[in-house]
Amino acid sequence: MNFEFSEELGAVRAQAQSFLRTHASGSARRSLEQRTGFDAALWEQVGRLGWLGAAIPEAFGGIGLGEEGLCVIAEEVGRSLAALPFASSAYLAAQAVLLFGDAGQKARLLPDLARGSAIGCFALAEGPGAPSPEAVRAVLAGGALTGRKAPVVDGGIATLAVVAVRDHDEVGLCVADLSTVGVSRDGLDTIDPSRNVAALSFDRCPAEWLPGARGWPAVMRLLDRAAVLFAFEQLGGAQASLDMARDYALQRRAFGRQIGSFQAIKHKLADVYIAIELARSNAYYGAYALQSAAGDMTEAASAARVAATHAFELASQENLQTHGGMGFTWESDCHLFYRRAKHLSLVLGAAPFWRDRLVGALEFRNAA
Amino acid sequence: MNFEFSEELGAVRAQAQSFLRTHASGSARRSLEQRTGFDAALWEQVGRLGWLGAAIPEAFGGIGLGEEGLCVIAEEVGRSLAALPFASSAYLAAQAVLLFGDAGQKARLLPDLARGSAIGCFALAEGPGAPSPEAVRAVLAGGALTGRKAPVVDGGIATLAVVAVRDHDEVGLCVADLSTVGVSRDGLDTIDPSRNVAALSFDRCPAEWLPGARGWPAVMRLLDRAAVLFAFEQLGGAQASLDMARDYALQRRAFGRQIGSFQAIKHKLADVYIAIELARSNAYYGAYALQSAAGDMTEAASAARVAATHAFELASQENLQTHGGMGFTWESDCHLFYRRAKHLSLVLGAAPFWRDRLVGALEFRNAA
Amino acid sequence: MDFADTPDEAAFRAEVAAFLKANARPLAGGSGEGPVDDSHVARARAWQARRAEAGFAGITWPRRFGGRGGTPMQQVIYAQEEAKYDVPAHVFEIGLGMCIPTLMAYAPPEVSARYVGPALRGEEIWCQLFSEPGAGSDVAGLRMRAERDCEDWVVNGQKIWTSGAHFSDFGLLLTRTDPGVPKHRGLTMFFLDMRSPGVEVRRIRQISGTSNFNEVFFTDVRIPDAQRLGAPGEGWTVALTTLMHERLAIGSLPGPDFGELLELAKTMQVNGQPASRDGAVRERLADWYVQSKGLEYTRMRMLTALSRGQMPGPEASIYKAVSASKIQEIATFALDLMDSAGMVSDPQTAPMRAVFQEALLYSPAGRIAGGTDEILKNIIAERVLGLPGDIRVDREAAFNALPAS
Amino acid sequence: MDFADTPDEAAFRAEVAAFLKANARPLAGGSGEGPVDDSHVARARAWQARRAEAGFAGITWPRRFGGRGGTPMQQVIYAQEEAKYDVPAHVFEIGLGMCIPTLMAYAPPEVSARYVGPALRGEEIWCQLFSEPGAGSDVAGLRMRAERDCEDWVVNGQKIWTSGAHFSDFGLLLTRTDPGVPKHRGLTMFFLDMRSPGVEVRRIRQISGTSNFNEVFFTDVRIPDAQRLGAPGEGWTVALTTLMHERLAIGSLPGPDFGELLELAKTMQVNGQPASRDGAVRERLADWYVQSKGLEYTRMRMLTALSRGQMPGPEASIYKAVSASKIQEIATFALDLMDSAGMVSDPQTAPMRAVFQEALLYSPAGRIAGGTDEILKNIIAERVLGLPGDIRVDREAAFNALPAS
Repeated sequence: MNFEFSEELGAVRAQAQSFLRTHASGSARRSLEQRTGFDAALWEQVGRLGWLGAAIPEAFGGIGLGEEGLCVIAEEVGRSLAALPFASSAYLAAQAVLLFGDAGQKARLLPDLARGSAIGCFALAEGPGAPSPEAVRAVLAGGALTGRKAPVVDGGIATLAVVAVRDHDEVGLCVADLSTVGVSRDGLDTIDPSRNVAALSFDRCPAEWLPGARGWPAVMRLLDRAAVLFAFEQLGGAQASLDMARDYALQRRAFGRQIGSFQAIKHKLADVYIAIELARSNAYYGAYALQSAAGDMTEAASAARVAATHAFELASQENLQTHGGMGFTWESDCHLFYRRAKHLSLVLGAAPFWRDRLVGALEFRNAA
Repeated sequence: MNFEFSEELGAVRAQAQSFLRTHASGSARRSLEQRTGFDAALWEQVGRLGWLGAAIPEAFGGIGLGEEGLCVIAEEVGRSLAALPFASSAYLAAQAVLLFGDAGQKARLLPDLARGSAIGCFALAEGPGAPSPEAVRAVLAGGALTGRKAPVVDGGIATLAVVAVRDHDEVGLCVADLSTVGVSRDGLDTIDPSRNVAALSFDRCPAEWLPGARGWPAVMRLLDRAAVLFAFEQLGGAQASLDMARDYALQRRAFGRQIGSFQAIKHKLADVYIAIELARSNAYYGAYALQSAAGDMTEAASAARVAATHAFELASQENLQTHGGMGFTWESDCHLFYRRAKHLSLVLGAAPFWRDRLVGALEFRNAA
Repeated sequence: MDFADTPDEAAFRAEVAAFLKANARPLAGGSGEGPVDDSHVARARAWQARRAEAGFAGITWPRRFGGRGGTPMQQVIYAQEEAKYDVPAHVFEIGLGMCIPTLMAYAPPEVSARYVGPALRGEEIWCQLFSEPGAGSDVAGLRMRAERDCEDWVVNGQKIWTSGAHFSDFGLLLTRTDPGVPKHRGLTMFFLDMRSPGVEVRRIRQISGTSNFNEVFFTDVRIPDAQRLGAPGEGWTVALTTLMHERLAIGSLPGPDFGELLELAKTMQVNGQPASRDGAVRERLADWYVQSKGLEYTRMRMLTALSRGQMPGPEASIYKAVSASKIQEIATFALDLMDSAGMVSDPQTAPMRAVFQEALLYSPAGRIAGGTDEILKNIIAERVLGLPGDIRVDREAAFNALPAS
Repeated sequence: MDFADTPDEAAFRAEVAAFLKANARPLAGGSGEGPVDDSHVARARAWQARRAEAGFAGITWPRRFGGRGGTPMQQVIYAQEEAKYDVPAHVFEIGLGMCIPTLMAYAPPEVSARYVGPALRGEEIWCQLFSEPGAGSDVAGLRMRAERDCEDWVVNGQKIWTSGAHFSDFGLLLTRTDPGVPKHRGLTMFFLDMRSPGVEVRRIRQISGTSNFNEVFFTDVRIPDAQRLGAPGEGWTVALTTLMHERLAIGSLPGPDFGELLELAKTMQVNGQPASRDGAVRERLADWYVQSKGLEYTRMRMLTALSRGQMPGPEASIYKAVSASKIQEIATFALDLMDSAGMVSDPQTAPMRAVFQEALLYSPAGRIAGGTDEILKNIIAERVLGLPGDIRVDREAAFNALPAS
């Protein structure tokens, strides 16, 4: 029984945690208040540390820590609230190229993504609604991409986009350079202004298929894998929220006692702890499935995603509530976690989508 | 603004409460332990008090208190846990005859139902599943009823049944004398053995249509009206459960204090109180709609039913939980409320059925 | 049962309706209340003057102070009717709802006579200064020091969560005058001119971006002893009068409800059909309908009691206890229905002009301001159900012997 | 990450598997445990003897007492493998899991030598007598009096919730020997022969109809002082040893789970289609799957820690905190899916042999026995998160000065 990250990855975690504690502190607040949606200086450092290439083989400029390595770093990024296009670039764009690109695309695109000189984003949604092939209306025909994608997280700062498109009845993924003519970007106001979100319009813009990603199942395969990585990022945020709430409950006094001595607070935080432990365990199984290519990837990913979404939303809400009046002031960090929790829960299919996907997989397995 | 029962009905309530406190105490436990499913002596007294005819006009042997009068008595019956076929006979069978019977049927059937010398039951279900016209397979053709109905609450002790039947494509209600040939009854074990439940089999048994009750909408009209009355019975049970929990929380000590001084218990019982108040207010509106023939009877009934089901289930569960170890012993009365809460929540369409019905009515109103 | 007025109530309602029809514009969508800027305050003052002139201000107050000497039910009827019109009313809620009633209860008649009229006519606005950074749910734990100096008191410290402090003329101020006795016994109540030297008001920015509250800093502010309300050390008793009036003002909170969610659900898709057909969506719609209607009908039951001459009590706590977290849950669920587009908060782009995104950000404050979820449940448990109070370790010790937070 | 054994673990597992294959029948559906009657107890004794003979009883106990001197991980591996076989194991859980370890920790070696062997070989069964009618969650509030009389102690009072008392040979008994000191300091632990004169055992009937527990009445029961464990007044410390072993034994509770609900949902109809297609049903299936898998994987994380030589702590409280109310919720929801037929509890008639109806009736006990929901959350808050204990008013006062419940 070895259901824990390796000692090597424990060291990676410790290094990431310590680096982010020093360098990412205040990153989300600066990004929020200055409306940059992005901490460019931190991004450069993160690129130099190799994190963006954690799951990219060394042959393509990565450091080859594997998917479990990326999970560990994702959790720390989530804990720190760093305002980075980390998920868009490392969990989605780079993974898409790695999974579905041909040799030329990998060699051309991955090294820049690994070092951070390229920033990837993932353009799937075209307005409200859960991911579905019918909702993909952008067209790639004859090497020209036309359509409007919104919202695209980090769409305003990315250099390349992996885009869900259709060619007649077939849906798949293509990759487009965002510096070419025909691309226009409009920033979108969102519930978490510490993160960049944009609408991307493509007007006969040059783009190329990722050859392995033709058909909706390939898109879903990418989503499943990314869901595990998002779950770790959410888990880190949830744990940080609980830690913050517990520290405040120990420090703050009312009625002559620490507020953490009231059962209303104690049981609230116990509920949060339980949600986080269930999420952590599901995320661990997701990491195992990701690394080992287990047969139940969809169940593993869906369960990790559903549990992590619940944990971070609950933890950030109740952290704010535990802080009382200070919790809803702009100056407190409570809202940074609260905003990020909802942002991350929406970014890749919300909880209802993943619950439905999970039960679908269980029905299929049960019937098979 | 006069959203409260009249003083006259306040007096009816006080009388009912005091009578039941004296005469119904232990009724449910005796019925449970002796497996009679029914307190025959109490039934006779209740008949003499006129309660069964509360909503029956004086012309048909009732006392003409109106629907609001029956609501008030229903709440007290619920509070007392009395083991009576009160709901089956007064909310369902008598109401069906009153609403849908012809003059001859009313004159023949209602006086006995009003004085309790007849006991009515309502036979709708034919196995698992929510009420629906498709689920009605029993046939009434040429005055002969054939089919099997289960579960039928009070089916083992009733003298007449109002039965949902079909004649080709048309579904409706008929009335059958249960003492005739062709009727067989099998007792069913249930989660609340203090109440009688049976399967009724009809084999070419004589029965007659209730002429006003042809078509599924008539059946649903009966259900809507009965739902309000059930809501009051559930409300009474919920309030009794909360009172019992509060009294125990004041009396029982642990760690040197009344357990009611722990926030875990205080907030639990506050949640129960809130559920009950929301249920009470929805039930009141149901009573108003019932009496005034308001246009939104379906919304009123569904909301009253959903709220009351939630309140009694929660109150009885948390009453048991508040009692700790004693709560799950046979000797404690906690389980009598817990069983009855689930029995009442299932007897006339469970909560999912009523939620769906409520939203359907809202959509219709919203679209109209 | 019915929802009809008594003949007296009906006559009063007709009188109110005639006044409003002649003096205000009916609401045309929206709350009718814009941001609370200077021009809003000026409009509010003008409207209050008009109300007072017509005899609809201070409806329940004694005639000798310029009130109408009416019933609480008349107050409710006026509010019901006024809510149909586009008038700026909230600016005076705290002053007229809480501060002036406290003044009338504790000030000498000649002092009340000086202040009640101007407040009633909208000439002077009042705010309430109780909470402090270290004293929120536990108001009696406040630290603001008032020390006697000849005929004045000298006040130093900080208040917080003071609604309307930046446009108020006077304030009701709770201070600690004796830290050497147990916490509830060392408090004293004053009122003061908010333009007194040493008073500094700063707006608090909330996460929703708005600023409904202020911090107020006191540096050597001098208050004449004549502006004391109640005896020194009796401030907690005086404050309870104020807080009792606060509780009566608690209602359900504004925000999106099942109706808005139903509207959204008809336009969103789940598995290729309208979300309103999805079982999980329908379950929530039903439960939120039941909650909302339950609160609405509970209010009618309380109004019935009021109409019969009874006073509503702590039961009113259930409004906020239910609706605050409901709004947060509805907002969260609605964003999930939109999926990734739910993050977009631009009213031009987001479904239904971003009501759900806005609610996500303002709803957390609803679970805290005016009594946290936890405090409301304690009130219900203790004051409605009669369960024991929490064990108190701070009742008997001298305030300055308690550990600071 | 992987779920593989270490080489040592794999070798031990193979050894266990070989023993079981040779000596027991594989499980063929059901839990394999019938009602605990005399014949069941006899079979359990026989199986325990066989295990002991093969060296698989007392796996973690010292060799000098007849144990194997193995690791906690070996204990877990044995339990995992044994769970695949139809063997009667539960009868010995309390005795071998809690009572004998306490005895080994506190009794003189010669006393342990007398009792450990027979317990290990299934010749003597032990039960634990701590809880009382007035001392459930608050075990230290027990009142059972033990008074010194020459070389004996004379015990009077009542215990309750004593699993297996009716077939036990010995019991571990916590008593109050000094009511004049604070509650935790006046307790003393003994063990006794359950056939001692004056001991009377009565079964408790639960609402589910079964009787898993007993009341035990003590009337002038004499216990030799030689059967005292620990010093007089030190009983609470001894009891903590026992209770620590109890916590390690807590697992998730048996009962219907998402799998059973999925099976049911495929056969029930909602709006003319299988209930498993309904959004509200799917939402619950998903959430319960996530909870169950979360607990299962949490156990794997704890086993990993155990395998690396760490001991699991109070975190294990989350199993019962989650699964007890989950079973009640699943049962309630499943009955609603059946609608009125959900009330029928006859296994011949009810869907899936009435597993859900049965669960409705036994699940409330799961939220109470072995630690209430509320106590488990207190444990998590205090012992995992490090939040302060509840305010205690009973710590320092003499026990007999506390109000009785």
